[in-house]
Formats: sequence, C-alpha cells, structure tokens
Amino acid sequence: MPVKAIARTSISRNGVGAFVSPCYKISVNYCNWGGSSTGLRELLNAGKIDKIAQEKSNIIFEVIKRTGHPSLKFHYNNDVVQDINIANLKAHEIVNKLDEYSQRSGNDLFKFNHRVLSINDSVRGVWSPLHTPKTHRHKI
Amino acid sequence: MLRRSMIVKDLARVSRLRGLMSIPQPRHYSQPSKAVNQQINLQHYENLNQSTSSFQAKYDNIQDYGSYKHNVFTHRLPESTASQSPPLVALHSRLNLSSQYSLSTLSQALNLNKFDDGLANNYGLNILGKNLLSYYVSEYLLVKYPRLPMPIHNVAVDSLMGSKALYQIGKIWGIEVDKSSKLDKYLSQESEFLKYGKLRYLTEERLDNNEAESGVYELSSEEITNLKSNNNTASSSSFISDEVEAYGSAVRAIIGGLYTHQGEEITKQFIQDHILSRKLLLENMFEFSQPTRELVRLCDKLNFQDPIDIRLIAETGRLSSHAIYVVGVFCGVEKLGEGVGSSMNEAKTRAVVNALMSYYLYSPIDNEGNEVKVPSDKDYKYLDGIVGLGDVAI
Amino acid sequence: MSSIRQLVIPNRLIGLKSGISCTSYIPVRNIYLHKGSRVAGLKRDPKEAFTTYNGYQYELSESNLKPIKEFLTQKYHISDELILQVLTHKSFGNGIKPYNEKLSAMGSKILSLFFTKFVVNKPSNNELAINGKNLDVLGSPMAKELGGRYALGVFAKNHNLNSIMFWKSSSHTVGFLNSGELKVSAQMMYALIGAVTLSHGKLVAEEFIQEKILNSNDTPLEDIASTVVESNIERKRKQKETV
Amino acid sequence: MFRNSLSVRSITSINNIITTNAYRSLATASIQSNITSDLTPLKINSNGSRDLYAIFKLHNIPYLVTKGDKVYLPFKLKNAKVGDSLKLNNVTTLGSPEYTFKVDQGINNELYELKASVVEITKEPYYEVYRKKQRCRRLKTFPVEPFQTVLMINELKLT
Repeated sequence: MPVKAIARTSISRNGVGAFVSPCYKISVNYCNWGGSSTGLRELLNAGKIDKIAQEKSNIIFEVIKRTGHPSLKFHYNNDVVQDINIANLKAHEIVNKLDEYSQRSGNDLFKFNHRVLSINDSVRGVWSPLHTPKTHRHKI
Repeated sequence: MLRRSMIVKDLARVSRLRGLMSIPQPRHYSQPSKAVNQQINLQHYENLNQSTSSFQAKYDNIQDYGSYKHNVFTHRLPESTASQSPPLVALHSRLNLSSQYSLSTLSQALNLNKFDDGLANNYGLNILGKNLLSYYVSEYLLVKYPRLPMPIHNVAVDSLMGSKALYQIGKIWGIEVDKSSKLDKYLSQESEFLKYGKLRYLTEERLDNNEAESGVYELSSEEITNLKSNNNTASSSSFISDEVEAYGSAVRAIIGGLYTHQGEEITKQFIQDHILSRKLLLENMFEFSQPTRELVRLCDKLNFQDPIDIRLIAETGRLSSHAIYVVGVFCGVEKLGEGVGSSMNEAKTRAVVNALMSYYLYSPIDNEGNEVKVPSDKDYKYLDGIVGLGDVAI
Repeated sequence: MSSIRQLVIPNRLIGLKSGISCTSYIPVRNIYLHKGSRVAGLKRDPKEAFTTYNGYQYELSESNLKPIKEFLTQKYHISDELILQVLTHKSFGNGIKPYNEKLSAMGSKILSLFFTKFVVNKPSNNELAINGKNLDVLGSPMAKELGGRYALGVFAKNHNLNSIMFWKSSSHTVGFLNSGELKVSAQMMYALIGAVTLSHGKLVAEEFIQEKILNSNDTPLEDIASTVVESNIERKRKQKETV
Repeated sequence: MFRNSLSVRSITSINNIITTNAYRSLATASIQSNITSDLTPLKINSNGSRDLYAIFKLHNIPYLVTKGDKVYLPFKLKNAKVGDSLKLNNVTTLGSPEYTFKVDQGINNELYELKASVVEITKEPYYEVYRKKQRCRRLKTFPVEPFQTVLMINELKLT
C-alpha cells in the first residue's frame, strides 16, 4: 500500500452554508413568592415570555417554578450551561438579558487582538529569503 | 394547529430527582457507517440473511416492494401529539425546515427504539438518509478531487459523514438524549410530549438500571465487541460509542425524512449546507511510506518520458549555523515539487511529498475558470480531468 | 508547506500528460524486454505483460470495446478511453494502466441511491408509509441485493459484457465465483454506470439504469436478485432443519 | 433554503461610499469597462476561487479574509441579528497566489461575491479602567465590557 490514510474528522463551520443558532434551550426559573422575582412574574403574567418564545421559535423555553432567586439558564450546543441571576431585575432588563445571551455561542468571552481568525492556509504562503533571485539575496 | 415551544413545570413538587447517567443499551441492528468498502469477502452472500434475521419485514411477493411491512411496529406518532412537543417544534424551526416536513416524521427520525409500544422507529429513514448522504458526499469528493487515492477518499468520506462528524452535527442541532426512565418521568411529572423531541435509543431496562456513579460509563455488549475488534487492528483509537452511533443515525434519518417530504433537490441543498460546508482536512490525511518510489512509479504510470531527478535549488551554506537546503524534484525541465529542510535528505523527502500532494490534491476547474459542477447539477458537463486514473502500487 | 506552494504549479502534471511540453529531449535507451516467466530485475515485454489470461491484448481496439459499445448504444455513448478504463481492473498490469476503481465508487453510489428510491416510491398501502413512501422495504435482503455485487456480476455475465476484461487473478481456472471474476465483473458494471454518470450527468445515468439494467430484455436485474435472495433463504431454512 | 435567505441584505449605509457620489459611479463605470476581461487570470490562478482572498473595508478598516474565516468586530453591528446574512460590498483587493487586483475606491460589485453571516453577538471580557484626576484623591473606576460581533465569511468567489 503506497499511501496510508489518517482519519480526521471535518471541522464544523457554522454560518458557512447553514447557520444553526448555538443557544438551543432557555430555562426560566421563577419563584411565586419572593420579591426578587417581581419583574419576571410581571413578564409571565403579561404573556410576554410566551411572545418571546414564539419569536425565538428555534429555542426551547422551559418555565420552572422554584423557590429562591429567579434565574435564566441558557443551554448552548457546546454543552455549556450559563446560569444568569436575574434577581430584582426589572422586566425590560430581563428581556435584554434574554436577547443578549441567546445570541451568544456559549464560548468563554475573550478579547481578540487580531481582526480575522482563519483556519485556512495562507493564500500567498510565507515569504522565503531563499526564493528571491540570487542577485537580490541577503549576503552575510 | 397549536405548536408549543414552551414547557411549564413545577419543580417544587418533585419528590425525587435522579442523577443523570448515560448507560447505553445494545443496538438492535448494526448500522455500518463505513463509507466505501470496495473489498468484499465472499462470505457476504452467505451472511446476507443472518444479520437481519432478527429484524425483518414481511412481504407478499419478494418483488412487490409496496407490500413489505415490519410487524413490530403498529403506528406512527399522530401529528397532533408531535406538535405538542416543544423540543420537536424547536428542532424543526432550528433546521429551517418547511411546513411540508411533518413533525411526526422528525420525531420518528429521533426514535431508535425497536420496542416502544409499537411506535415506528427510524430504521428505514436511516437507510434512506445514508444512501442519499453517501451519494452526494462521494459525488462531491470524486469530482472535486478526482486524483485522491482510494484509501484517502474513503477516509475523507468518513470525515464528512462518518458517525463522529454526524454526532457533532447532531450536537450542533441541539438534539438531546432522553435519559430518564418511565419512573423518573412519572416522579418529576415530566410532560409525556417532551420525549418525542428527544433522541431515544436507551431501552427501559438500561434507563432503570442507572445505579452507577455519575461519570462512570458502562459499555454495552455491542460496544465491547466493537472495542475488541478494534484492538486487533491499527486504528484502536476509533472506538465509537452507542451515543455517537445514535446521533449519527438520527441525523441520517432526518435527511431521509427530508427526501420523503420535500424531494431530492431540497435534500441535496440541505446536505450541501450542513455537511459539505464543513472544512475538510485533506492535507493532513496522507501518510507516505516510500514517497520517492511512489513518485517514480506515478511518473511511469503517467508516461513521463524523462527520469525523475532531484536537484538542489538553494542553500544557506553548509557551514552556516543552521543550514537550510531548498531542493526540487524535476522531470526534465519541469519542476514537480519543492521542499525545504535542514538536511539534504529531509529537503528531498519534503520535495517528493510536495510533488505527490500537488498531484493527488489536484482539483479541476472548467474552461472559464469556475469550479466544476457535480453530475447532479443542472447544466453539468464532462471535463477531461474529472476521472481519476487510480493510484499506483509499489 | 505553504511557502512551497506558490512555486509549484499544481496542474503541471496534467500538461505533461497531454504532451503539451517537455518534448525537448527524449532519451533513447536500449532495454532488454524479457518474455516468459518473471525474473526479478528484468523489465517484461509490454506486449506480453499487458495481455490477459485469455489472450486479449490491452489496447484501444474496436474489438475490445465492442461489447460495451453495443450495450451502451449511441444514447449513452462514452469515450473510447473511458470504456477501456472501465474494462481495466486494478489487478491488471500492477495497476499501471488507468483502472476503474474511482468510476466504480461513483457507480455503486448512484446505483444504491437509484434502487433505494426505486423501491421506496412503489405504491403501497402500508399505514406506516411516510408521505406514500414505504420505508419498511429498506434493509430487507431484496433491497440490499438489488444494487449488490452478486446480481450485477451475474447480470454482466448474462449479457456477455465481461467477456473482455483486463484483470488478473491468482487462479483463473477455479470458476466464476471463486476466481473473483464475479467481483471484477460487478466492479466493471459499477464503473460503467459511473462512467455514464460522469459523462452525461445524474439524470441521464438514472435513465440508463432504468432502461438498460432494470428493464433489460433478457433476465433483468430484479429477477436475478430475487433468485439469489430466495435461494439464500431456502438454504438457510434447510441448514436450520438439519441442525 | 436552509439559510435565512430572507434576511440577506447589503449593509450599504455603513459599509460603502454613498452611491450618489458622482465620482464613485464614474469610477465603477471605468473599472467595469476595462477589467472584466482581466479578471480571468485571477480566476484561473485562484483555482476556481478556492485560493482567493479579499480585503474588505468596514468603517474604513481593512479586513483580509478567505472563505470560512471569522471576523471579530470590536463593536455591535447596527441592525444586525444573529443568523443574518450580509453582503459586503466595499472590497478593495482581490488576490490569488500570483495575482492581485486592487482598486482603492472599491471594486465593482458585479465582479465578486462576498457574503458573511452574523454568527455571534457577544461581549469582550469585563475589565476596569482607573482614572486619577489631579487634585482629587479619589480614583475613578470605569467598568468596560465592549460588544463584539463575529462574522463568518460565507461566500467569496469571482463571478
């Protein structure tokens, strides 16, 4: 056998071709008694959460009644679950949180000091001093 | 139709919550994922019936394909029930499927259980999806990379539609595994609709028998045999768990379902968007044992008149502290490849490998400089370099 | 690696093959070409090395291509070079001639897809059918055998398509199945379908399968497949009875 | 079909020179006339747009991209939601391994196709900036958590 093959799994490029949103499930935990859940209860009573769930139809919404501070749990497709405490937040602030976190990918936040992240080979290749014409080469 | 993508439940009354454990169960039927297998053994025809004897459809006449029927299944999920399942509705929406694709088919695609109160499973959908996938993936690779050696081609097909790749895709689609038993569901007052949107491959006894430590994973008998057979071969690292296999099956079945509802053209589009858009690592799949001999043999096959020769193009100087050599492989006046190395030998090997890679990874373009079309495209045209000649033996 | 890439023109090898360049100097050498049994280190006479066990010479001659050309008819015509490649198996001449492995990979995929669609789209009154498509037939021995090697090999033999094939077996005398002729014939058939696909596109190839292989005049593929499957079932039952 | 094709739109307002500018329209006209024939070598050399890079400008900042690259923008792109597909129409350079095509005012849009999809709208990690004013003993603390938009280059090819 002249060439042997090494098994490599292809790399996913979400957004090339189809895009599937990374956040697939949101658990909304609220308490029916505590004062910290007031904002969330307001949203639930007004049916706003229902409306948001219809808008974001690609995300599963799970509403759970539980004692304690209210929270939003965002489940991402890289097995990350982010628990966001929304105690004492007002209704519109909670909606903002929902919007913000449902647009994330679940990866850790990081500052990227370059502009473009590429997994492709460079088109031009790397410059090499040995490939310049002999007359222009650097001499020691 | 009422479609719900919300679950409302009251956890305060849950008396007991079990830790989630993943204990797999033996598969009912093998779902081979090996992409192209040109080597057959003659035993194949003897074994034909053996593998499927436990799970076989009954028929009136062998050639009356409409009459085939699995007796273990009695019904499909009613559409009204399926539309009550939040995960199912969400998955449908996540994949941007049209309303023609019924939710009950999507739910069936996620069901691998053979005995689930007579509910039809994804056996047929999976086979349908596998055939569609393997055609469109191989077509793409065969036309885009016609000179890929067969072993590399097979691995490349596997890297796009093997179980591991499909597992990743299933994860990205947000498919969850149904890991709670009937008792758990009863105790936690989980809605009965919830499970129809989840991947169901664990049997009830496996689910009940989840007393192991969390994080401790018990292999099913299928997996143990899989592991043993893999140990004998070189690729012992290619162990595939039941979960990975189940995700793969579900993804294939969803693609099969797309064909049944929306036809082939849309399915092709779906495969292109979700599977062929992934990044292939072809350059990293090659392992050469005797590259120079292979190149000589290849040039022989291509009827090159001149002998191969290897020449030094440039060097930093032998006495420099880190000498660098640039070496080229030539056939007459044509340069086939070039390599850089810190010794002549290294540079030579790199040059030869470079020449071989630039041959194998050749990808044709048409006369206007566009990428070639695949045979299933509308205005496909035959081009000269599109048929591979086969690799060489040493 | 990437630093090198810009200097190598990847299409260079093609140019050479078609003889565009590199004709400035052709060395003339006198080599002894050996005939008869193989001797290590000696180059074999190509005339002898590229002749099949039953005496067919590997070349682009009308007589070699005739069976395939007649089978294909003008409608599914493919180029002569492609026919010769279809007829050549990897085992012939140590794989030095263009052979049909890639073509048959294409053919086997389109064939299995075609038959999957074929069996699924038959009218059915099965209540488990999805959108009128009965998927229960998939995975049955018959559905598997339809695009299978056995049926196709026998089909090639019945239609006398495998009379001229360029291949080599360790023992040509042990019969159709044991010598591997069945496998090679089947692979040749796959390659033929693959060649039609690559020459004319998928739609025409499906017409070709429908017209020439499925609805062929004598012994269509379905009949061969069903006999194979039924005899297998019969044999299994007898085995069980004896046990 | 499975892409959010409805939301494809060009982000002309922020990404391009105003089209009413006479100079701009003049420039494109002249480019179009004498360059269409010249792009064939670029096309062939880029191996059917496989080895092709483009430099596009967003808020006058250049980004060099190939197909499948992620572009990290240190701000929140206006009117963009996750999943949107954007048509980037201010490209100044197209290059293959051996050729470069460069027009500083922007290349005619009909010569190429460059699309990106919005993959993620997130934030950079939180940090604090301290400011000490003269003659004030207090140290002022400013919380910083800027937005970040991630684009995935969806399509890059010569037409």
